[in-house]
Amino acid sequence: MQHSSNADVQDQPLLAIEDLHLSTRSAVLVEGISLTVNRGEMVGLLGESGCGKTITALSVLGLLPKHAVKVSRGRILFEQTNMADLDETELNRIRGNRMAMIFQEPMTSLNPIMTIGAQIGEALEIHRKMAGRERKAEVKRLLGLVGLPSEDAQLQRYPFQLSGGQRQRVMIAIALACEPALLIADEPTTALDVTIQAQILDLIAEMRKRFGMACVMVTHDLGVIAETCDRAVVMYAGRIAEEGPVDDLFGNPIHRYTEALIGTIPAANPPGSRLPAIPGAVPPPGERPKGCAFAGRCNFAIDVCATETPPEVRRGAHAGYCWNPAS
Amino acid sequence: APLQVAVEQSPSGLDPHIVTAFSSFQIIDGTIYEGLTALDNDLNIVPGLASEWQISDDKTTYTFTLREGVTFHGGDAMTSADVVASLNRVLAENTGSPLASRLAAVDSIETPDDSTVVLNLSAPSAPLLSSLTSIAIVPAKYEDDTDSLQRAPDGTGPFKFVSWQPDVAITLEANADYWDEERPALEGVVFNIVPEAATRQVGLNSGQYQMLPNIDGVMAQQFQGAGGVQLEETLELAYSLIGINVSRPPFDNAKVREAINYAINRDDIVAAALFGAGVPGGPLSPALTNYALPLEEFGCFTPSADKARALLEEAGIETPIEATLLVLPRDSTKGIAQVVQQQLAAIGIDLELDIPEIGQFVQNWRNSEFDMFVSLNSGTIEPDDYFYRTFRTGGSTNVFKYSNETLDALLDAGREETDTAKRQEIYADAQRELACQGPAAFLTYGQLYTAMRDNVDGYSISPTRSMRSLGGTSVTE
Amino acid sequence: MSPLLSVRDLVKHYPTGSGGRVLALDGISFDLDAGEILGIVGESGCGKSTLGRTIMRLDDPTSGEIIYGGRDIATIGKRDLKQARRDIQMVFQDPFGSLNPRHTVGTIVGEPLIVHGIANRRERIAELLDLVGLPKSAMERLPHQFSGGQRQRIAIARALAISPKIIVADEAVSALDVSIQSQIINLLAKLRAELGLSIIFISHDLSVVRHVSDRIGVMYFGKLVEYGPSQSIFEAPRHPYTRALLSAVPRIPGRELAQSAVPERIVLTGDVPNIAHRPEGCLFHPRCYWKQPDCDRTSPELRVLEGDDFPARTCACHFADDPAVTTPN
Amino acid sequence: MSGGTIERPAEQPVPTHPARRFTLPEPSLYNLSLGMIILITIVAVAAPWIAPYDPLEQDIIQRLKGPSAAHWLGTDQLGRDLLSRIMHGLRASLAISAGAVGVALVFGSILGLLAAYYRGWTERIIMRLMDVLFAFPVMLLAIGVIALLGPGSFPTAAAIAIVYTPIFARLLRAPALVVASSDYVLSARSIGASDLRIIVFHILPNLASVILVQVSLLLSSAILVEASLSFLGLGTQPPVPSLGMMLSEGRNFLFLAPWAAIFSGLAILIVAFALNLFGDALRDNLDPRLRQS
Amino acid sequence: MLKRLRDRLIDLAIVIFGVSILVFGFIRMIPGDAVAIMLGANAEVTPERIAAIRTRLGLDLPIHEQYFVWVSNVLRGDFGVSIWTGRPVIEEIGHHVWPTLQLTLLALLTAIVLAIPLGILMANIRGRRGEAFVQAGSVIGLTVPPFWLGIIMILVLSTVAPSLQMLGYVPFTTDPIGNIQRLILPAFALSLPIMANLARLLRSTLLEAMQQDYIRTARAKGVPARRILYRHALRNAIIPFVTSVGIMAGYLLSGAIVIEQVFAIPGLGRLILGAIAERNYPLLQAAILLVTCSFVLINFLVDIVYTLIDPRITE
Ligand SMILES: Nc1ncnc2c1ncn2[C@@H]1O[C@H](COP(=O)(O)OP(=O)(O)OP(=O)(O)O)[C@@H](O)[C@H]1O
Ligand SMILES: Nc1ncnc2c1ncn2[C@@H]1O[C@H](COP(=O)(O)OP(=O)(O)OP(=O)(O)O)[C@@H](O)[C@H]1O
Ligand SMILES: [Mg+2]
Ligand SMILES: [Mg+2]
Repeated sequence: MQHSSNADVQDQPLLAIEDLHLSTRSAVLVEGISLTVNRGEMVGLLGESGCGKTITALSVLGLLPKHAVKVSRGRILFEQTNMADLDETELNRIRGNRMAMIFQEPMTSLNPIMTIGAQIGEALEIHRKMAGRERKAEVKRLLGLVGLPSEDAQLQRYPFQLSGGQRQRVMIAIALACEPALLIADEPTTALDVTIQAQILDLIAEMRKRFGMACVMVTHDLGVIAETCDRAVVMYAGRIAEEGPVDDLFGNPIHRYTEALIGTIPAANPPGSRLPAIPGAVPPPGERPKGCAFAGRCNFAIDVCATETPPEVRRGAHAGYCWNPAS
Repeated sequence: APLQVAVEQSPSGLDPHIVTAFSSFQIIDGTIYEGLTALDNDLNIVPGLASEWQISDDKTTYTFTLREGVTFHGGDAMTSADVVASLNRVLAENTGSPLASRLAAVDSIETPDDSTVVLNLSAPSAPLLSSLTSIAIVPAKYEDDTDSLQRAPDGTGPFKFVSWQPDVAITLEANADYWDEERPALEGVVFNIVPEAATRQVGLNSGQYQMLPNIDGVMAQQFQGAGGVQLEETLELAYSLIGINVSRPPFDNAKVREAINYAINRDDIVAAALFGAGVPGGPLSPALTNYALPLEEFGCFTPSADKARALLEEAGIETPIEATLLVLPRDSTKGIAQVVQQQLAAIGIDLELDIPEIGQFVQNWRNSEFDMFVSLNSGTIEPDDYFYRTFRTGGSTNVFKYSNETLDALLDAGREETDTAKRQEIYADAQRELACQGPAAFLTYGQLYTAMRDNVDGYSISPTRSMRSLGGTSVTE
Repeated sequence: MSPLLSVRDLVKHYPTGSGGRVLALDGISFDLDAGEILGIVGESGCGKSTLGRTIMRLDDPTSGEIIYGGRDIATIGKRDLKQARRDIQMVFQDPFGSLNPRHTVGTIVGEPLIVHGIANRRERIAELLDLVGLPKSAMERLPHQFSGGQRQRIAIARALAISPKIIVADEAVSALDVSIQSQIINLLAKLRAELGLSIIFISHDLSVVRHVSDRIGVMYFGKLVEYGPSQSIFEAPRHPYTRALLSAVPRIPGRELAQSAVPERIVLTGDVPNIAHRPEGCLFHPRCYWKQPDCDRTSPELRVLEGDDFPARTCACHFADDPAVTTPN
Repeated sequence: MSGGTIERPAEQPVPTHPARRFTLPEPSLYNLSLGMIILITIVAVAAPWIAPYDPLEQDIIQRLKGPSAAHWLGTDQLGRDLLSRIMHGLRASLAISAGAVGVALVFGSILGLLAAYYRGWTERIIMRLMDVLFAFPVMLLAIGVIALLGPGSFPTAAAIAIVYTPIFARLLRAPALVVASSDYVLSARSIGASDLRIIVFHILPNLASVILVQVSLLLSSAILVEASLSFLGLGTQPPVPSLGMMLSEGRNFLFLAPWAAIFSGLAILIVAFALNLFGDALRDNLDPRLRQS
Repeated sequence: MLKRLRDRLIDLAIVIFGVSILVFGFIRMIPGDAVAIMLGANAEVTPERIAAIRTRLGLDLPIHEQYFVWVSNVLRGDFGVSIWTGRPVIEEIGHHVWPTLQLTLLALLTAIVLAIPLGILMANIRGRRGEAFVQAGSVIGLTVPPFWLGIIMILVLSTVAPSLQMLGYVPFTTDPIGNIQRLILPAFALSLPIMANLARLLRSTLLEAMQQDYIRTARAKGVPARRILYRHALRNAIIPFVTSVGIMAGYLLSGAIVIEQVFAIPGLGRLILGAIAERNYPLLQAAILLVTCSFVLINFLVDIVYTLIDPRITE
């Protein structure tokens, strides 16, 4: 695919997800997600466990589990190319090159019996056709970049010899190897300690600045989004509940779910006080109610919530889907 | 090229004075080793290494004249000293030879010169000449050596031992210095050891093997009609029998034993267990035409369940009788056991089959730990050799614990009697004594076969399983 | 008033495969009062779970005392232990792993009753389920039919079955979604209020610990580095590690109640220590932003700080008194 | 209405994972094997009633006859009906295998569980003992045991049981270790449950699927071991037929009446096949947590 | 690493010691007396003669003394002589080791060489049509009794190619072609279950490896599917494969005992069966000790190899 510096193209969003539906044989997992990511932008994707964040991210790279989950409607445009039109070889040319991903589990996401040097070098070998000394030098440079020691001996280490934070750095080095235009980080810090989390988030922010890449930060942690992203999308039960600039989103949420979610954070409540809680649990795919999926748990639900799909409530760049929006 | 023979079992050793198993015997007897006397295929005693012999009038002195120009495979000439050494070797305690009893009558041995051997007996012994057929003459230097010959036999026969690869093959080559004018036509013989029957069969069919010696009826039948294979057959001396422990009631009762005999249908056994290849037989093999009585002489050989039941009733024995039948773990005896089990069940004798592993069988058998047993024994051409130790009171293999004064007297007489007609008389009486009320139900004598490729000539099968006629065998291309 | 539970100088070694040993607990001391919630925070692998397990005597301590009801749990025999366990119960982190997947909820909640020979089981189980906010009908179901939050309630119900005095909650909310987390936190707070339970609340999430705890212990690599009333630790953290922890908590602009005690983010460098290289001197010094020459030689003791506004607090840093610590360079 | 209330009873329990326990991805093979096993079991159990002939009844005239309307699979050397013998042989073979595997299961799992639960010296001693037994190739150990006890059904079963005990012990130890260190075992200990209660009530049931799979796989291989031993003339002894013994007998007249050897061999194959397939299908559906270990 | 090695060596010594006791005890407990069997059913046997032979063979000592005599001799490399032929046991075993070794190695090699592509194929066919067939086929391969297969193969081949020389055994040194020709059928019959077993193992470990997170990472890197299979999944999946090859050694020896019987191969299996029947204690003890110890050793070596190929264990 050709990659032009034409201003017109530069104005186009880097990634556009349009009305994406993902489903298994028996259930719809993700229903009508639309999302755009501009060049250099950091977008947060927020939602509870099981709401479909990971599979949405995977679908962007064409990495959905084979035979299990399919794109049933909608499309994904990356640099104006419809990903659905590409075959596996063409996808491979994009993956790891123009677009890269970091996964949630640093402990298992690296091949346990390959040295980290080989794992970082692989992307260079495939996309940059680098070999030998050149590749080695580049791998060392990348290691240095992510703050890992970059002596020769380090290249020969295996993942099991590294701590979780170090492994996540290796993952980042792999993702950055070919200076992608888009980085998708799927909960890159949930498995890590807070102090390490801070390091990793810092690192991602710094890399983004340095390479000017766009980034989708997938997480369930409001704080992470608030600290790192420009814009965020809140998902609930496979749908978008609300999206907008982070300040608006947290300052004046539209959707009652976002509002309740922010309310439950201990730090936002006086110590020892009773935390506002959201009763019940997220309905699993296949058992989602008709109207608003949150209606059953919402303290502000009105009759129509349970039957009709909620309308868009828009406040500038900030939009939510709610029948009874917070003011 | 040597003749490729396939045999079932690996011999356990090749020392002619020690080994007892057929697997050893058929390889060495008449091929590597020879005795002073020999048997032809009609079981007549003919000169072996002794070209002639004289018997004194009192029948206690035998003078043998040795053949001229006989050399051992090792190169030494055979002399009377070798003969004496061989006989002494058999008698020596240290050798542990099972043949020792066959020389029990020998009192002293003299060697007037290199080519004469004189045996002085303590009493006349009718079986001596036939016993000598099975006593191989080995070089004198082995007299005190019980190890060497087991691995590397050294005899006078038409074939020389070349090599023994355990569980693979034993290779013999023609003895170019053989004393007989007629030297072996074969270049040699390879005894391939092939345990699996089907494999031997396929091997003969494909021509990889040229001869399967001494096979039973089941296998022989599978060659019938097969192209390129010829069969030789003979009735064999080996016999199957049901032994009965007469020390255990109710089998101490002769009527019970007779009832068992009546209950058994020997024709069915031949048909089922021997696949039709064999004949019913009494105490002696029908192959011993001189001695064996026709079966009509034995009333109990006509099966009759009614008679059997009547006999049991007469004996006052309550049925069902429960007993255990110890079975020699071989296919044919297992078959016989099953048929007999069914036949005896009909008259109320419930047999439980106990089929132990061979070592256990021998042990139980030797210690008389059985109610009944069924086994397959090798026969001999000399009735005394078999009857005396087996059925005489206190006989060394009288595991039945049988004791019959009449029979004892007959057997003692038979041993010393050298007149053939009288001997026939004596052994006829002995057979009558044993047939129906003896400690055993004599069952069958199998037909023995040798299967060969069509181009094998001049081989004739012997009832003793000896393969001595290999000396005169040739292969046409 | 003497404390309900006193832990004194608790040490726990684990042997490692290669003949060495892990110092999972390296001399921990604290008190737990009746009706108190004590929060324990610290990084992964610092020994929090080991502390919980050792107090329960699920692991035997290497040395030290655990005084409860005038007796040392660390050394009592089997029979007494069973008795002691009636008073101390545990709730585990993983709501999926801590319930036997093959037993019904009724069986799970009722098991302590059977083990301790308590009658009227059905009624008690129903009562317990009600207490944790589950319907009676849950009794007949298997754990996999419940959501994470519901399972954690079941686990709590079981822990409550034999009316313990103390509950050790080891990361009891960490595996739960934010929205569910608060349900459980509220439940624990309610139980403390209604039943007068004491709770040892173990978590790696400072904001959660702060919310529920009366007192807090901050652990680092098997040791307590700062220990005191919750308020003191949040309003004026003195140990550099506590400060770093506090600063690393992501904040939501406009939603903070009070100005954070550590406004600037302190990003620690270096890695969490491990058994392979256990540092000399102060365990934290390799990562400390305020490292002084002496730190890699002498190991600081937990001590009361001079002129501290919170006299009940102790801290293990040579320089905790120095106001400069609070301003990272 | 204020913020959410925890007092409000939670709604209906919600399945958190789509039903994953015992869903069968390949129903066809699973059903096939299950069907076969049921059929085989019925035939084996009901053999005395449904077999067309008495398996021991000899009919010398009818010996070595090929398949016919009267004898579907033909007759053997003593004129016994092969179909009936195979049915009874199945019974004997299955009884031997099931007995052997059953005994091995009991001893093996006791040892494996003790080793996993108590660790330390208990584990070392048990596992070294098992290693010693395990050092013998199956057939060799079985032949040894039979040499000791003499050939026959019981010694065969005993031999197989001894051979399989270490297999069970080793196999169960690993998942038992996982279960023994699980939080629910920990919590059972924390309420003061006795060791016996924990082993029997908590650990064992969670190994059920591992056990079930292994039982079916070992049953399958026990059938083969029995057949091998009988083939060598060391297993079941006449007159009671077992599949291996029939095959062993049948090969003596392979060229006269090949059906005896072929059908009994096929019967062995089918039984072993069904059991193995079943074990496979079960294993594919094992509790995923246990599969990781 | 060194400690692991040391621990394994200690365990190894304990196991081999246990094995030696078991072998010895087992064999002595077998009923039936060597001497009685040696003298056969037709022999004239006097108790004195039996006693004399027992003394010569050292069978009159108490059992533990016999064990110590045996062990101390074995440790000095003296395994005694065969009761029947008087040949040194080592020599007898030496003759029989090669055919078995050749047979099992050939079978193992065949199994491995065929199992790897088969396993990959089976993993690839997952979820597609035909999977059931391949699966069922692999189970048949696993459950077909090798001896039965051997007989059927002999039967079929004897009609299809009757003149093929495929029975018995000739040493490789005498006739290399004849040697291989004769070993191919038995090796195949022997290898089939192992091949099926290994292929199935590889399939499941491959499928499992393909599910792992690191495969997703590789795909996200843009690594082509083939390379993922070979570089990432297979290399991980091969580790359990290697371990189970050690276990297979046991199956192989078990199978060889029967297969040697069918194909008339003069190997250890035949030696052992013969020695049991003859109660040839010294021979039997040495042979079984050899087999078990080599089995234990193989597994020890496999463990070492495992340590070498899996970097995680080295620590
Ligand atoms: N391979 C699959 N087959 C069927 N359903 C799947 C599959 N993968 C995921 N799902 C379902 O899709 C839904 C969304 O899963 P996803 O992993 O995207 O959630 P998530 O938001 O990333 O959650 P978490 O925060 O736990 O990572 C879940 O209900 C999950 O059960
Ligand atoms: N059974 C054990 N054997 C050996 N080492 C152990 C054992 N249990 C824990 N450890 C070690 O002890 C240390 C403390 O472990 P512990 O589980 O208490 O930490 P933690 O603070 O609970 O961590 P996490 O937050 O990850 O749960 C760790 O280094 C761990 O590896
Ligand atoms: Mg996810
Ligand atoms: Mg923990």
